[in-house]
Amino acid sequence: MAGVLPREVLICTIARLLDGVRHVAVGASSPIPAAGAMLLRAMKEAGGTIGPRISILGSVEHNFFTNGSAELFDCAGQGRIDAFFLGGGQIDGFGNVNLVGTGDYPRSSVRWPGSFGSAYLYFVVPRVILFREEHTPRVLVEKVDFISAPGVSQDGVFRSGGPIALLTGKGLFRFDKTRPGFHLESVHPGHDLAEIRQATGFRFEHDAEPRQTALPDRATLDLLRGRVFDELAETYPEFAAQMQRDLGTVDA
Amino acid sequence: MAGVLPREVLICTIARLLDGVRHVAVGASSPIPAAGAMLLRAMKEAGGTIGPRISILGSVEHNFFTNGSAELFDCAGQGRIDAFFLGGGQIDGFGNVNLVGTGDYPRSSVRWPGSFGSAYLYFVVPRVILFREEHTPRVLVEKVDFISAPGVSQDGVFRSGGPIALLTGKGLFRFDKTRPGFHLESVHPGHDLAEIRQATGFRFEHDAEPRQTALPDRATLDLLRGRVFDELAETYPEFAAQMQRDLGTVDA
Amino acid sequence: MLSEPRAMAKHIEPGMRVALPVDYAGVSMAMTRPIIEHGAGDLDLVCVPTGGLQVDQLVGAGLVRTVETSAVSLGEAGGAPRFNAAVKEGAVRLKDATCPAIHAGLMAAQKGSPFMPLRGLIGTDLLRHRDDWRVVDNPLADGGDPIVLIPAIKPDVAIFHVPMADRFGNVWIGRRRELAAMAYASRTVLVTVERIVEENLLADELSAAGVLPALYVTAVARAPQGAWPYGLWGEYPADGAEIARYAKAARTADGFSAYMAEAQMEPA
Amino acid sequence: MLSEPRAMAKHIEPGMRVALPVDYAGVSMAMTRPIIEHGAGDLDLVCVPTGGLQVDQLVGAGLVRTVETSAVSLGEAGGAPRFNAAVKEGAVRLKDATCPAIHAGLMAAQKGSPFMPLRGLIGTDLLRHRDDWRVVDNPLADGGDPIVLIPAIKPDVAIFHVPMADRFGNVWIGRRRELAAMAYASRTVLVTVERIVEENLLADELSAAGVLPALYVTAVARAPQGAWPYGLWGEYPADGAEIARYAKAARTADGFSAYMAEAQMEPA
Repeated sequence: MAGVLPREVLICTIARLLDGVRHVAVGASSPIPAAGAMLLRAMKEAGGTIGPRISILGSVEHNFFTNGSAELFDCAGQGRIDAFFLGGGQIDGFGNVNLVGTGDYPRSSVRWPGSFGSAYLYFVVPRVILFREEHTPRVLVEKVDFISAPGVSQDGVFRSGGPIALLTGKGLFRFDKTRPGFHLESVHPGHDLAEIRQATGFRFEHDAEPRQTALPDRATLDLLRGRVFDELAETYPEFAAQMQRDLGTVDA
Repeated sequence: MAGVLPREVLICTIARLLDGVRHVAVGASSPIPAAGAMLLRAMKEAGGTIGPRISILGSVEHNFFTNGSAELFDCAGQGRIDAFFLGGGQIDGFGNVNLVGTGDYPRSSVRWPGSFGSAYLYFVVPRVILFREEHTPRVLVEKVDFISAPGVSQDGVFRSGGPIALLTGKGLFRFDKTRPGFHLESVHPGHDLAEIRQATGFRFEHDAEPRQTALPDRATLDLLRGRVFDELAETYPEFAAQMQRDLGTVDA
Repeated sequence: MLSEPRAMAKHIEPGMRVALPVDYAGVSMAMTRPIIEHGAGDLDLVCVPTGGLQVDQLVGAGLVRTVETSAVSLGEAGGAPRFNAAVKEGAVRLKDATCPAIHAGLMAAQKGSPFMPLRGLIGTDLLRHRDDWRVVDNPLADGGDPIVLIPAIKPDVAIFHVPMADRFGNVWIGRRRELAAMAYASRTVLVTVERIVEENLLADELSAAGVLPALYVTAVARAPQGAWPYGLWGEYPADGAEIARYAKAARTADGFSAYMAEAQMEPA
Repeated sequence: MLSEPRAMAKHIEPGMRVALPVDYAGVSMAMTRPIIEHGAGDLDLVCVPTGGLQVDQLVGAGLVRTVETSAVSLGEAGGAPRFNAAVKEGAVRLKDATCPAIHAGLMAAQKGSPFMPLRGLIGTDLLRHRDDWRVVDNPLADGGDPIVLIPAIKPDVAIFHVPMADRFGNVWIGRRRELAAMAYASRTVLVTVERIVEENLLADELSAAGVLPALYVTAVARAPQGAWPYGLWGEYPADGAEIARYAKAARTADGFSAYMAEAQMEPA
């Protein structure tokens, strides 16, 4: 659709995936997930209901915690965080996430920062959304080199959370923990199944003709470009400015 | 000795028992132990060295804690509290303490408040001083009806603390954890061995002629009646006032 | 989120596990009579870590099934008369604990863990009477080294009183962090306050340091002098005479009833 | 108790375990060069729960034997260059963790417990590479239910930077309570501050709520802008350009040395 930016599609998709959550936590440098959460909140409030509480880690504005950096994990352990986002240097077809590095651990040839809280949050947050804009065989691999956090656990292992979806710059996958594996749910505008196949290092299920990712309606887009971008600018000024610049280039 | 109150003897004895500690914690309604700790601090400072840190539970003036009522126990678990006081409805010859009640638990015929932190602190505070002014067979029993905290533990049980002494209104006992049992170290002025035997429900060791509890010298007494009583009045105004009244009745 | 004490009492249902703070931490005495009027019974009280007046009154009113505590007393005013009578009659079930065990159980709930280990306790009659506590050999030692595991304490409701809350439901607990621990562990958190302030308590680092965020708070009600006759840290001292008057009155069941029936529910 | 950074660095001895805070909590960058000058090596760093600039510089200076952390990065400025190079060369031993495991280890030390249990972790390669973590069947379950036990982390030294301390050594940490957790767990605690205030921070309930008491503090030194180029909450933002300049310079060992040799140790 002319007039909708690819990142706006991502933001609106995230808002849909979060529908119904009471409290969503977002990482410090995650403007798109934060925008999705803010959009959902704006939509709920426009509809006269209460939107989700949004905790943005490392933000002063959206920091509702007062017990140090352990509180996020405590809060998740108490069942008070319904949704969280995870990226990953590698994500494989079983939903395993690698945030540590490639090659032979510990002497990784490429070292990423590390696992952060993933090895815990992936187990206890009911809706973990895997989000990575880069959709390449380098990122979406058959098998991760290091499991920071596993997509599924054996029977008998305490697990109240896990992945529900994988969102990339090309499409949206749903995670089926019973198989386990991903099902391509929709393809973003401008991309197609063949391209996604080529760009994905793991096998996934899909319909013969996957549908296109739903686009936001006018009202949603107005909320996004109005209130949400304003809110976003408080915490992610550079990202919000970039979005405004990008909007100037499309027929919005 | 004319001119020294029995409670002054107790306070000075406590100061001696605390010599060398860096941090002593005192219960909320324990003016005599608090006075002993304050006297030691005053003596050290008069001698040009640093006295012990004194935490008085429930006091605002002497509350050095900021992490709620768990902090005392954490602090003790970290090895940061060198001395503590325990009373007890019953104390037996093995150093066991009963703070719960007499008769068949749980339907105690006499119910005392409860064990408080004793079941933990007795294990981890190196110098626990058992302190009870009342010295009767009712308090000092052969065997407690309920063990809130045991005097000794079996080999292999983690235990970095325990009782070192029992101080009553009649005398001072040292605790020997190897026997285990108490040894009468000294008898307070105005009391004697026969009386203590009669008033004590458990067997204890003693010298043929136990010595008298050491009395404070003039300098110590001056510190006590000056600076220490002033400090004490901030936290225990009624006790301090009573002591002043009592002093008026003796040849001080 | 702003409510009033009688409305808040309705969150309490029969059979619930209710966490109450130690006397000097901020007891919501303002909630005591509303809870008794509301009448939900068979309560399992958890004293964090000890109890007093409020516990005695709830026991006296016949609402209490079990008391988990490290102690119950009226402090200078002596033993807790209705509690002690109920113990003697076997009318309440006791879960005698020690302070750090209560804290450990709440901490386990705070952390989403099934248990916390705790040193001490071995050889006590407390442990002997607690079939929910478990002794294991420390799995990280080379053998032996018994240690007690305290299961998570997950109260249905926590109730306490503090100086202030803001309009957003953020509650200022100062350095009384056991109140935060209670809240983290509990499903429903009911707070009375001396006053509601206009400014957002989280907006300033100085006040934010002592805040329990609204995230953990179910409802807040204004109740001036709401800890009375207990004191409230930084606000007012305890009313020892009133506590002593209660202690005397409540020596008998009739005296207790007469005391509780008095119209006066505020400090004189 | 009042000291200055170079004198404080002398508390660090070779082979010590040193706890350092996450970049936004209050990193004492003012201590970094004094530590490097002091030169005690074979350090075992514990990042609470992640590390950045300071860790990268200590690694680059060759003082570090192991790094226990949930992550090391320079945030927006990308990967930590000297750390990543040391990993590739095998020059530092890694103890890769996850944030709540670091917190659990410190909490165990705070509580005087040998371990804390932690959910999650099972099936990760983190667990597979940690022979100090132990999986046991939850002794309170009816069978099965594996859970990981994290052993106590007891640092020799904790080092951090906060806005203020008073003359008595009380340190104001605000809501950054991981700093308190580090201090509780550590034997020696070294704190740099923006300013020393005259009033006793414990004397007022408002400021007391955010205080780490002097009881846990070994030494305090004044170091204005002491977190720079990191920011300090409530005080000043991070200097992203300077962090990026470091990131670029430190891509090579020589560039790192040149950067560290610069006389400038204060913000421009």
